[in-house]
Amino acid sequence: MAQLLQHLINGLAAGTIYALVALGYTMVYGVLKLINFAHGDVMMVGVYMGYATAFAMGREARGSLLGIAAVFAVAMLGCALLGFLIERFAYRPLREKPRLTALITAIGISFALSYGFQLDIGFLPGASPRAFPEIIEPTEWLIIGDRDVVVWNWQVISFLIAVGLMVGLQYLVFGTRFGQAMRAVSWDHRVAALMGIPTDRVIALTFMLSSGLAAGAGLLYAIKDTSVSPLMGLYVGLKAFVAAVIGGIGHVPGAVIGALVLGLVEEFVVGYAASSWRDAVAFGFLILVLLVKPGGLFGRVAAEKV
Amino acid sequence: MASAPLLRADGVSIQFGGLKALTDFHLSIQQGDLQGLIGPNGAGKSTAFNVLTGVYQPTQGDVRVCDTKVNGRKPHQINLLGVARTFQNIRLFRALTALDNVKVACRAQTALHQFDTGLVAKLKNAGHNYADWWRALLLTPGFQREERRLTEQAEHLLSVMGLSHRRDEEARNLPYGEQRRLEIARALGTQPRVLLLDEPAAGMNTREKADLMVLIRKLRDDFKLGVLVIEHDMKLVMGICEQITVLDHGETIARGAPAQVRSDRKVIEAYLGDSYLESHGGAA
Amino acid sequence: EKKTQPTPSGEAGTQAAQGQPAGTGGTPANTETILLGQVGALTGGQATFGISTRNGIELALKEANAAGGVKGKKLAVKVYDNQSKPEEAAQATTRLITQDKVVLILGDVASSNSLAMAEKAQAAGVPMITPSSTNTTVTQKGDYIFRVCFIDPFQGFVMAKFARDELKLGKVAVLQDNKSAYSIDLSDVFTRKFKEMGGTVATTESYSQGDTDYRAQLTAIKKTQPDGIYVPGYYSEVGVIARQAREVGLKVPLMGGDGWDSEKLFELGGSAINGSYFSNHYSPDNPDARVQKFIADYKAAYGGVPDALAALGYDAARVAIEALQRAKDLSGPAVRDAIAQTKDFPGVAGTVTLDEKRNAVKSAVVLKVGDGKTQYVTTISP
Amino acid sequence: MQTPALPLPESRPLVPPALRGVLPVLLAVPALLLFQWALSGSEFASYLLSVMGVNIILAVSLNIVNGMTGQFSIGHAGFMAVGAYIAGYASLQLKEVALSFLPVAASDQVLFTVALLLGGLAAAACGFLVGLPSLRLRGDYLAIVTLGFGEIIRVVVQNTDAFGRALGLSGIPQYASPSMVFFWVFLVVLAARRLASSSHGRSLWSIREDEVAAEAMGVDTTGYKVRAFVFSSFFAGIAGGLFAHFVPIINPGSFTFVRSMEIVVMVVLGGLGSTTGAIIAAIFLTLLPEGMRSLFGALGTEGSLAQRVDQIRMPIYGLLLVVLMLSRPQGLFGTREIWDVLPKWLSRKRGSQA
Amino acid sequence: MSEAQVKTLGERQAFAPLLAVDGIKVHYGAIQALKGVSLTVGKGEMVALIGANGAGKTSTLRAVSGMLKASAGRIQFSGQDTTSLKAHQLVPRGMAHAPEGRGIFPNLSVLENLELGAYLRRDTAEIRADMEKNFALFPVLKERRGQMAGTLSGGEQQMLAIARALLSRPQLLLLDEPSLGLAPQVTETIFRTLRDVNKAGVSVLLVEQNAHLALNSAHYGYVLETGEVVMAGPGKALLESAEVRRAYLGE
Ligand SMILES: Nc1ncnc2c1ncn2[C@@H]1O[C@H](COP(=O)(O)OP(=O)(O)OP(=O)(O)O)[C@@H](O)[C@H]1O
Ligand SMILES: Nc1ncnc2c1ncn2[C@@H]1O[C@H](COP(=O)(O)OP(=O)(O)OP(=O)(O)O)[C@@H](O)[C@H]1O
Ligand SMILES: [Mg+2]
Ligand SMILES: [Mg+2]
Repeated sequence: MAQLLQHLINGLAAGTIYALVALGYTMVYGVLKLINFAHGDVMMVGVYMGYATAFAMGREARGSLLGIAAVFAVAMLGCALLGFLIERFAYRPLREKPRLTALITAIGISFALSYGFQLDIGFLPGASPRAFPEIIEPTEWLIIGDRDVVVWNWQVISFLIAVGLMVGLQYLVFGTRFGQAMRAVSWDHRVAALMGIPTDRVIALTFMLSSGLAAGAGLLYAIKDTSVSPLMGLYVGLKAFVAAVIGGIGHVPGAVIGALVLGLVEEFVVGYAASSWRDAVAFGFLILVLLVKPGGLFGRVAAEKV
Repeated sequence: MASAPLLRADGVSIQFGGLKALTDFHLSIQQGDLQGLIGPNGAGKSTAFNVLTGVYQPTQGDVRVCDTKVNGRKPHQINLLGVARTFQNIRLFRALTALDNVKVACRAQTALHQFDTGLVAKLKNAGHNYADWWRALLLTPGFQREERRLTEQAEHLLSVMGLSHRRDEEARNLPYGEQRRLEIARALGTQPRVLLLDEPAAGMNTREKADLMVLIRKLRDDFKLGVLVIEHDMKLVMGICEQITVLDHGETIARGAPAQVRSDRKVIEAYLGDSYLESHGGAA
Repeated sequence: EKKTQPTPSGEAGTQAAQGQPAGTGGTPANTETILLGQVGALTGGQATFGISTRNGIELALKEANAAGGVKGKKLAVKVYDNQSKPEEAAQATTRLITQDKVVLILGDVASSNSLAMAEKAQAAGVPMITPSSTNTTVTQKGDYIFRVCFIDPFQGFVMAKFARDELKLGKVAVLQDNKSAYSIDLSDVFTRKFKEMGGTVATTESYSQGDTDYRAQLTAIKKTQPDGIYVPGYYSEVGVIARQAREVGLKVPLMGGDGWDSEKLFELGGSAINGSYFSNHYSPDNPDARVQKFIADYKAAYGGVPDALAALGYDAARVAIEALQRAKDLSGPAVRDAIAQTKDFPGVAGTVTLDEKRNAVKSAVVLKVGDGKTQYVTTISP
Repeated sequence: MQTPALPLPESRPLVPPALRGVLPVLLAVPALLLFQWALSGSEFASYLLSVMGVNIILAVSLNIVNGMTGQFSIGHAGFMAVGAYIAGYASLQLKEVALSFLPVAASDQVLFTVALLLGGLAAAACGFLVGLPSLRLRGDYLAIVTLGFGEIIRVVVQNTDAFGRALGLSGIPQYASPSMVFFWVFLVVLAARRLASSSHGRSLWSIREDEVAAEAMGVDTTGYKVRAFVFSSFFAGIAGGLFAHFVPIINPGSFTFVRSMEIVVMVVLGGLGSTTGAIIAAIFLTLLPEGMRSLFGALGTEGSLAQRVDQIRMPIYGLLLVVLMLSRPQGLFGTREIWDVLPKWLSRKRGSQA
Repeated sequence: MSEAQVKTLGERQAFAPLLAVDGIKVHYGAIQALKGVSLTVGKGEMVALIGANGAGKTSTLRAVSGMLKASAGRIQFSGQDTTSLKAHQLVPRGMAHAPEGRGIFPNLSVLENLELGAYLRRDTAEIRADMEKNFALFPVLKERRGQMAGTLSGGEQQMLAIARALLSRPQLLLLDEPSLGLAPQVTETIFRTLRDVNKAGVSVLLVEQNAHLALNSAHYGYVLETGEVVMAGPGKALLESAEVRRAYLGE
């Protein structure tokens, strides 16, 4: 029983991180219909930015609210800028071109970032993983029995942040003018411009938001799993992408719920079945979901009137 | 030759959510018919086409092609039975040449006319389909002959529609009116017995419309078709159709010869408007 | 007739690259330098190991060149990346052999890649030494393939023995890296030996290289209440595993193999890794002057204590250099014969004597992790 | 405006119809033998050419699904893996077998071909399975299914002892000579071209252009999509089988999702739907990393930068993809083939020179 | 390439200038769609643009509204040079464009589509009033408020597009074939509405196939042929000209 509970908590914690990354995927997909394959790598860069900040600050960064805020701020703003640049130079010129071309530049950016960060030249970090500084001192938030079930402070924090962000984003998309503009751009950016919507700015902002979010997610992830590596974006990115699809890509709460479900499925496969089959089960589950609901759990396949 | 009608709808209804797009719709088309389907915007005309061609499944009622019930059939199967259509918003294969657009349609006729749902039949059909690919890959003499025949057939259709000079032009680069005509050529490529035209004159100017009227009649005669036209241009509809069905809110509110329909009170109220009567009332 | 390419048999005909003006192709191998080749993972999941190895080799070459080189010539090494993929390894090896015309090749860490290289090297009759591929099959590829480290079965055995005899553990759990043949091998051998010695293995869980969340596996392991956990993976994952093991409340010792050896282990594992044991090729504690000098030089050049992969890279390169010096010329067979005769070579990671299967017969050390460094515990001989 | 060429009256064809089907093959075989002879003795070129050949097969076959049919598959490496492992495993099992009525070399090649076909058929069967969901799934969702399939294959291989788990399969007899690889390259290109110019190809194009309209014109869209998947994965399987027979060891790491993406890149870079484009992109992207190696080789072997050049290749490769895509967004030839495009280029060049 | 000779019929009614298009050229890749089109629209004027398929009517509207970049020529709108402005910069200056193909957002509801029409406006109360006015004009839209716009019938979509354009309270309304696919009654409604809107002071630049209807309503008209203006004149005058009758009215 205790075990079950612990698995549940672990699964939710893992799912939370997927959720935060998946939100970024979903937002960008929402406006551009672009699977931003570089998203995971942008997240990775964000984590390194946070890492560098934490190091530059030394002991200051540990545990103090100011330190944490500084680390997050630098990483998220830095990533927002990175996202802006990527969008400006790698995606925007291809806006009127076939959709797949932007996918290729996304792959190119992904390669450049993930391989670039493996270099050990100059300020680049090198291939080997690094321990992420404990900017949030891990403490037990809840202990049941003889440490049969442990809930950590950062698990609670991440979960709350994820839920908060989800609610916030949902509000942003459906409750604000910017969200209205986003949705209009997502259907047809040419016509959106005719409504007076500055489409380029909306798209750039969406990218910045999504990239900043990725950095935040990445930091929580690094705090949770205590390490950073240049390839981290690839793995998390792929899983988060799957999560977004399970939920119905483009759908904000769907991304979160899809991610939590994925986290739980993986956790239970490992905990109660064969850990070596985890990825196969995760993808099998994905395929199953899509066969039953072709648009993901919450997504709708756009109706086409003939 | 009082055989079964080529295409028949029997009490067909369809709903989208709460919206009754089509209610108890009846229709019957024989060879040589030239019928019109009119009604206000949103009356369910295109929906009727979609039900007849299998794009939508009726919630009630049957659709029959030459007495074969085709409910639950996919559009391509219904097409193979001899029902072809055009679309309200032109849906050509935009990056293909005019000739290829028509050839795609011609091709479909050489596939097997297999509709049995039994496993054996399905396997046989699948086997045939894969074998057909082999013929293409091996470029068998029979296949080459067939391709030549397709080309000739398609070229013939292009010339019938006056599009020969556009043979190798990509469909998206054709002017609008020619795109409309290409769509008809393509539909003819499937060697239909019934042709459904959804607003063929939309976006054409008055002169082009006049040409189109002549053309539709000619097609009906030359290809021995039954034709059903949706059109908002009353001059066209009243000018060529022998029988007209009027839909409003999914219901059939009138049916009959043009003169009859034109003076029908309900039709005037729902569709034509009084001013139509004023301006066109006198003109036949 | 003479071909410019080495003949596949490698037996006859292949005179040394020395003196033989190489065909028309304009070969980079001039008479001033002797060119060695290295293929390793410099990018991708295993990059960090390839880079350590590269550093070790580079250091050995620098030393040798400072000491006057070999046969009056300078040594140089060409390093190619295999992106941790065997087909890339094979391609790079072929390039080294046929384009760069290297006299000898130093192999990769990951056994799959070394196997791919071995196949090509053997076929071309170019000797190859793998510094750290511990999979048994690598040297079975032929008589041109050598290694300067012990093999997986031995390492698995060492830890099983240590766990039974010294730590007196009865029930252990195993957590292996399913993407790594090395990890699976060690895990298999350990499990077998440990059972033979009367212990029980409660459960075997697995993860994939690159994962960072192992809580599910560890929670499952915790259920079985083991006395210890064998984690034959790479330090890049083990450090994090240790932390999470403590987090889920597993306090028993962790054990592992040479893949653990890196300074980064302490950084990644923090205090959680303290009290764990792993088998290794060498101990930095070793007071031997040669070892200490190597460590000092390495620190000076690259910063940080060299890990086992760097040490083995260094040893492999030195074994190669020493063999080149002894070889009567630089032809493939001559160099091979010279390498095969390596005996009691004093490497930093133990004394190297190559047996008739071209494997190094070496003893292993067991190290204990504590407070940012390792302590020598014991040596176990085959 | 070019005046559209009128169809020439059917004069007596140069080649009798019965011969047209096989003629290219008859011509190709001696050419390949010549090629083989020319290559003998240059190991590296042979290896590189084999890799290139496999990439061409992969790109051209993926182009059938992604380019011609307009579906979006990103799990091609999965099919390749199926072919590689099945063919490799079969060859390992057949290693000791010799067909006594044939000379040894011929017997080996026959058995090799059998193994290859087994691999191709197994991959085709998987293609059938993956193609089925295309009944319900569109666009990106279908893409995810193919991606998931590729990953599942990898996990299955990684957990199967007979396939060598993480270490992979080694010791597979190295039967695949460059000429053999290029024989298959030739076959896949021929097949793709003939498909493209046949009515089946047109049906595939029509699905890509407008599925609803294609269906209304009597094209069995689901059937065609499934067949495109089967066809394409068969050749991916063959590519995998060939790969397994010249790469000394195959392991799961060679068939990851990144590999699939690399193939997609070739197809898009070549121009979706363009077979010649896919070929040229495959050649270019295979040679690019080696070219950089040669370029950087000029730096010599001294100094720490020279030591690191091989690491710099991959980030540069990534950036180059971006630059290439930005400079030719339609891909190399758009949806056309080289012979449609080249004459125009040339004439424009000549025009600008004049 | 010389500017074509424009045949001008009759006197133009005087309006204060609002839009002046001067010799614009537009290319789609290698295809030149406009070869130097010049036209003007006055404040409160309704101008019709007719021409055969592919003549360049749509391209003209797109260039004016900033959807396309003209490769040459100048566009002036309410006294400002707007040649290089983007579409979204023209909306706040009082231009609204109901594009060819309607350009509704298929997966947004009818109401959301309409709200987007008023995207730049902040006067909530006024918007609501305008919305009601539109609903009175097109009662179907009110009925279908919550429906996904993509599932509306063709005619309903056209009404939505016009209503949406009106909601930005434009000075100049660009309409591309508003009668396309509409029932005769609705076409009349729309043209009546257009005349009302125009009377209320909104200038209209109208592209139509239905030359009869368009020229009847418009103060002034231009005839476009293969990317060039070939004829211009007051609507009624054009309608009476033999060339127009022959080419566009099929008489
Ligand atoms: N897929 C669908 N989902 C929901 N509603 C639909 C769908 N297709 C059609 N409708 C509704 O059904 C009604 C009939 O539409 P239909 O397209 O048949 O009209 P129509 O008679 O062709 O009109 P028009 O002349 O304007 O083209 C419309 O109100 C439309 O909104
Ligand atoms: N996106 C495009 N790409 C290439 N050519 C185009 C494009 N849009 C229009 N054209 C071409 O530009 C020319 C003018 O087209 P435009 O759409 O402006 O004509 P139009 O007068 O609006 O015709 P219609 O009555 O058919 O709407 C035509 O030759 C057309 O083929
Ligand atoms: Mg309709
Ligand atoms: Mg137009």
